[in-house]
Amino acid sequence: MSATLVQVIVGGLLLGAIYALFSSGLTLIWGMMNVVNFAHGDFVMVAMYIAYVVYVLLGGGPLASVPIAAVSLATIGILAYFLLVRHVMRGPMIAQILGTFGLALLLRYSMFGAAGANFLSLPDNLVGGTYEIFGIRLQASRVVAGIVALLVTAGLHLLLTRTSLGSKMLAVSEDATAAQLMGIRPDYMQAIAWGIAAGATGIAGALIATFFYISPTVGETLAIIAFVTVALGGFGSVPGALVAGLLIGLIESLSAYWIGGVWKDVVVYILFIFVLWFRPQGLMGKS
Amino acid sequence: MKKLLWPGITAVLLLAYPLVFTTPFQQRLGALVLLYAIAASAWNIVGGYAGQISVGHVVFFGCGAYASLALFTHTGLPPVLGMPLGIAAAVGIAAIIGTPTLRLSGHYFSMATIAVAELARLVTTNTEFLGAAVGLSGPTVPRTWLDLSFISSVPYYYLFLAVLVITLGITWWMERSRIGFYLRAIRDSEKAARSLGARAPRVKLIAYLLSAGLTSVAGSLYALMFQFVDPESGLGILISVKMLIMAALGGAGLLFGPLVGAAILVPLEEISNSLLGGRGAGLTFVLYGAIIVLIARFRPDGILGLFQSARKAPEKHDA
Amino acid sequence: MLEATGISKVFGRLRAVDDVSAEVRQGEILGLIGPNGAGKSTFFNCLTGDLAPTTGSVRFLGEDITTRSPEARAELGLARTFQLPQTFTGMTVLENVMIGAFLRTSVTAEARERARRILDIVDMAHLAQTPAKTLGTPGRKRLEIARALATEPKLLLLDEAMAGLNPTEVRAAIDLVRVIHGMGITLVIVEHIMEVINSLADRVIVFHQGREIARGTPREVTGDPTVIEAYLGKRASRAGGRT
Amino acid sequence: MMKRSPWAALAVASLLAAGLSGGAFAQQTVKIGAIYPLSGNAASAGTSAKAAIELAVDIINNDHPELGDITLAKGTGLPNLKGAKVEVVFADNQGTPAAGQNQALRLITEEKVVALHGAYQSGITTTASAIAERYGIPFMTGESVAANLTERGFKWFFRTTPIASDIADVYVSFLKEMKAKGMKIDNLVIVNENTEYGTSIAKVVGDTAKAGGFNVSMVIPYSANTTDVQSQVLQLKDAKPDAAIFISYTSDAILFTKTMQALGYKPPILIGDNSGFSDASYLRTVGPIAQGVINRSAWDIGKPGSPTFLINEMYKKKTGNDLDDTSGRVMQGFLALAEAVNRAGSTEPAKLQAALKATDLKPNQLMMGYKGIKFDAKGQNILASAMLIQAQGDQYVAVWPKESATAELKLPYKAWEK
Repeated sequence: MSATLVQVIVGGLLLGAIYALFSSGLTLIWGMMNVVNFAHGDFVMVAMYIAYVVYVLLGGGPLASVPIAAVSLATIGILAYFLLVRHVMRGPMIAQILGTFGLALLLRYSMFGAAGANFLSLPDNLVGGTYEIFGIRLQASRVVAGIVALLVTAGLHLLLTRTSLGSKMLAVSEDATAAQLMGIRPDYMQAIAWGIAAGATGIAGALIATFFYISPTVGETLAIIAFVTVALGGFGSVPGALVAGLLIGLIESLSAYWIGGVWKDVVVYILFIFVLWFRPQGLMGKS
Repeated sequence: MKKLLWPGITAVLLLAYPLVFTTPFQQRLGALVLLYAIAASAWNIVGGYAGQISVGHVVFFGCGAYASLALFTHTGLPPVLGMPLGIAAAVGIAAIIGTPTLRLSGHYFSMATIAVAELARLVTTNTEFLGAAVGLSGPTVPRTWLDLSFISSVPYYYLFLAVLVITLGITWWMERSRIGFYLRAIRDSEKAARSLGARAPRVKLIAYLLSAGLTSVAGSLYALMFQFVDPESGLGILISVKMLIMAALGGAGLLFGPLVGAAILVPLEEISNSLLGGRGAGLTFVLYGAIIVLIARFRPDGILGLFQSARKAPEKHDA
Repeated sequence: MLEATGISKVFGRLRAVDDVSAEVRQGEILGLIGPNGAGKSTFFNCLTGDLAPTTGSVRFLGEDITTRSPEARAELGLARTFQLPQTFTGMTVLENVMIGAFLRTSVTAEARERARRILDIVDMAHLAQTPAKTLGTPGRKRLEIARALATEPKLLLLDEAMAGLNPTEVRAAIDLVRVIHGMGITLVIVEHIMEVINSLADRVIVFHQGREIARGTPREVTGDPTVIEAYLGKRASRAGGRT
Repeated sequence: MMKRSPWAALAVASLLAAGLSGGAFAQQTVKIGAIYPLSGNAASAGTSAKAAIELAVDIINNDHPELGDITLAKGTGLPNLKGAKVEVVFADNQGTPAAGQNQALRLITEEKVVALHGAYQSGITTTASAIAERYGIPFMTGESVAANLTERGFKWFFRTTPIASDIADVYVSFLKEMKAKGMKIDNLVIVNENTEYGTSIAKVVGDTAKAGGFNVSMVIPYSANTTDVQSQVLQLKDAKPDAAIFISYTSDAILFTKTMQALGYKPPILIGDNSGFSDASYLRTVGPIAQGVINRSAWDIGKPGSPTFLINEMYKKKTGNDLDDTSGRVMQGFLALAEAVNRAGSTEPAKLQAALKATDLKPNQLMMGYKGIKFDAKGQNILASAMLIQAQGDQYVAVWPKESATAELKLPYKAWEK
C-alpha cells in the first residue's frame, strides 16, 4: 500500500470520527423521541461561532471554547425543547419537520444578521499544528476532534446503558406512559436528553471550528451528512453513529481519491439507499 | 348548496384576482401562489393523505422542468411538449424508487427520499446532456405562441389555475373514493388497514405515482414560466422542503391545505424579500422561520386543522 | 376451516412457538390461553399473517395461506382485531368501519351503508359521526370488532378483546361475541380471563413456553393437572379450588 | 369547515400585494436596480458587491476630484441629467433563479428602475436578464462570466467583465513567459468546483493550455461546498504538477489552503482563479498560509495616492476589508452603466441602449485594469482583460504583466513557509 493511500485512509477515518462526533447528538434525539432535528446543522454552526467569539474575546482555544459551547448549546437545546419541541411532538410528524426547519432558518439568519455573511476562521496553530508520523501527516486539531469523538460516543453510550439516568431516559423513549407510571417525568427526561444532545453538538461545533471555516450557512453543508450518518447507523444507536461515521468518512475519502471528488457523495448515497433497502433499521439499529 | 358557498367564493376570487390586481408583480405573485399550490397539492396526496413524508419530491419536479427544457434544447420543440415526457419520467422513477422505499416507515422513508433526491441532483450536475452545472434554458425570445413565453403573468396565471383545478379535482375525487379512505387509514395504522383488506403497498404506490406525475407537471410549468433550470433550482432540497412546508402550514391531508399554505407563504416570502431583502441582513428568512416555528408550535395540524377540529365534536366519549 | 400444522416461530435464539398445530372447525369458538409470553400471541400473529412462521403451514378453506399477506387473508374471509386497538384516529367512527366495508365494495355510498348496518349491530350507531380519537378503550375495542365485521369475515380472530374492560363491559362484550357467533361466524379468541373462555369457548388450546400443553373443552382443560401446574397453579392453589 | 380560511388567506395575500403597489417616486433621482445574493450560500460575495455599489453611488453622487479621470467622480450626480442623483434599489436574489427573476420584474415594474445590474451567479443573471430583455430595459453585469450569457441574441444585455476565454489567455501567456524564462513548466493540473463557474472556466482553461503546448495531466473536479478536500489534495500531490490552477468559491478555497498545509503539500506555482481567492475573507482567514498564491484579477490597489488606492481606502473604511476583484468588477460595471445613463442624457430605454452601445471608455477612466470598455454586437466588452496578482503579506499586489506590475513576482509558491 502506498503512503498516499495510507494517508487517504487515515484522513478518511479521522474525517469519519468527526462525522460521528457531530451526529451523536442527532441520533440521541432521533432515537429517543423520534424527532428529526432539522436544525441540527445550525446547532453546530452556533457552536462554531461561540468558539470564534471565545477566541476573539479571550484568545482561548478549545480548552475554553469546548466547555462554553457545550453549556451554551445545552441551554439552547433545553430551551428549544420546552418552547418548541415539547409542543410539536404532540402533533403529527410533519409538525416536527416544520418546527425544527423553522428553527433552523431562525438560527441561521439570526446569526447572519448578527455576524454577517463573511467567512471566518480560527488560526491554524490554535491546536498545535501538524505532525508527521511514519510519513503520515496528522493535523493535531483533527486528531483531537477524532479522540473527543470516541470519548463522547463512549460517554453517551455508557450514560445510556450503565446509569440510572440513562435507563430512565430509555424507559421514556420506549413507553412514556409506562415510565410515567413508574414515577419518571417524561418531559424532564426528554429535556435532559435535548440538553445532553445539544451539549454534545456544542462540543462538536467548537472542535470542528478549529480546522473548518465558519459561516452562517455552514450548518447546511454538515446537516445532510449527519442525517445520512444517523440513518445509516440506526436511529438512536450511538455506537451505530460512530461506525457509520467512520464508514462514510472512509468511503468518501477513498472514492474521492479513486473515482473523483464529484462522485464521492454519489457513492455514499448509493450505499445508503442499499443499506436502507436491505437493512432498513440501519447498521446497528433495533428492528 | 351551502356546501358550495365557500368554494364558490374562493373560485370567484381566484378568477378575479388578476383583474383586480393589475400590476405585473402582483399578477406574477398570484401565478406563483398557484404554481406552488399545484406542487404542494401534489405532494399532499402522498405526504398528507397517505402520511408518507417525502422530503425528496423535488426529483419529480425536476423531471418536469428538465424534460421540458431538455426537449427544447435538444430538438427545438416547444417546452410544453416536454410535459408528457416529464410525467412519464416522474412516474417511471416513482415506480422504481417507490417499490423499495415505500416499505420503509416514518423517518426512514423520509431519509431515503432525501438520499434519492440528492443523488439525482449530483448526477444531473455531472451530466452534460442535462446541461450539467450550467443548466438548461428555454426559448427566451418566443418563436410561436406554442412556446408559451409571455411578458405578462396573466396567461400563466390562468394556465396554472386550470392545472390547479384539475389537481384539486383529482385529489377531491380521490379523497372520496376507496383509495382515499385507504390512504388515510394507512396513515393512522398501516397494520390495521392491511388487516382490513387494504392492499397497502399497492395503494401507497398508486398515490405515489399520482403525486409524482402531478409534481412533474408543476415542474414543467415552472420551466415554462422561468425558462431556466439548473441542478440547484430544479433538484435542490429546498424545493422539497417548500412543498412540505406549504402543505403542512395550510393543513396536510386536507384538500385546500396546500393552497392556503401557498397563499400565505409565497406572498410572505416575495413581499418580505421585496421590502427587507435589499438590506441584506437575511431578515426575510428570520421572519419566514419565525412564522413557521409559530405555526408548528401553536397549530401543528396546520391552519385549516383548526376548522377541521372545530367541525367535529370535541368532547370525550365513554373514556 | 383453518388448519395450522407444525407452526414454529424463532426469534434469534428464542423459540417463541414450538411445533404447534391447531384446527378451527366451522362454526365453533376456539380459545387460545396461556400465561404472558406463552406464545399464544405469536401463534395468533402467524395465523393473521403479521408474522411469517419459521416452519409449518397455515391452510384456510383449503388454501395454503402461509405466506399470504394480511390483506389477502382478509379477502379470503379471515378478520382480526388487535390487542392494543389500532384505531384510525383521524377518522370518525363510521369512517373507521367503512374501511372494513370497502373490502367488499368499491363504492363509497355502498360502503357507508354497510358500515351503518354494522354499527347498528354493535350498538354504536349513535356514535357514527364521532371522531374515533375521542373514544376510550372499551369504545375502541368495540370499534375494532365492528371494523372486522364489516369485512364480512367467515372467521374472526379476537386478540384479547376483553383486556382492560371492567366486569360490566366484559359482559357486554361477551354478549356481542355471542351475537357475532349467532351470525354464523367462526371465532378464535385469545384471552387470559378464564371467565370469558369458560362462557364462550367450545374448545381450548393451552400454551406454555411456546408449546401446546393441553387441549379440550374448557372443563377438561381446567381439570388437567399439567395446566394447573403450568398456568393456573399458583392461582388455583391460592384460591383453594378451580374456577 | 375549511372554507373560510382559504378566503381569508387570499384576502391577506391580496392586501399584502396591494400594499406593494403605489408609493410615490422621489424626483431628481435616477433609479437603478441591483440584484445580488444577499442571503444564502453566496451571501458573503453578495454583501461585498452591495458595499461596492454603494461606494460607486457615493463616487457618482458626491464630488470626488481626487479620483482623477474615473467616470463621474468629479462633480455631483449625473451632469447631463441636471445633476440628478443615482439611487440604487437593492434586491436579494436568495441564490435562486426564480427569486432573481421575480425581483427583476419588481424592480422594473414597481420601482421603475431605468436599468438593472447583477446578479452574481450566472444562472440567476440568465433569468433576471430575460425579464429585462422582454421589458426592454438595459441589464448590465459586471461579474457573471458564463459564456452563453452573451450568446442569446439579447439586445439589452451588456457585460464589462472578462470571460473564460480572456481569462484562459492570461494564464497561458503567463505560463509561457515563465517557461521561456527557464522554469520547468510542462505539467499542469486544474482543480475546479463543479458548478457552472468552475466547470466552464476549467474547460476553457484546459483547452487553451493544451493548444498552448502544455500537458494538462489531470483535471480534478469536486463538489462545491464540500466538507473535506483531503483526497483531492492527495491526488494533486500524486500528479506532481509544475503549476496548479484552482477554480473555487470561498469556502472551498479556504478549505483547500488549510488542507494543503495540513498535508504539507504545495505546488511550485499555485494559481487561484479569482472568485474564492479574491474574497476578502480568503486572505483574512488563510493569508498567512497562502503566501505567494497567484490570483487572476483586474483589480490592483496601486500606489498610495492613486485613484485605485483611494477607492480601496474608501471601501476599507466602509467595510473593514480591502476591495476584492469580484466586487471591483461589480463596481466597474455599475460605473460604466451610470456613465452611459449620463451620456444618454435621458432615462428613456432606447436612448440608454444606444448610449451603452456607443460606450468607449479608456483605461484611465476605469478603476479596473481593463484595456477599456467597448461592447460588441452581443454586448460583450471586447477590451476586458485581466492581470495576475500575488498574495504578499496581507494583500494582493499586481505582478504580471510587467507593464501593470507594482511588485516583484516571487516564485516558487511559499504558502506557509517564511
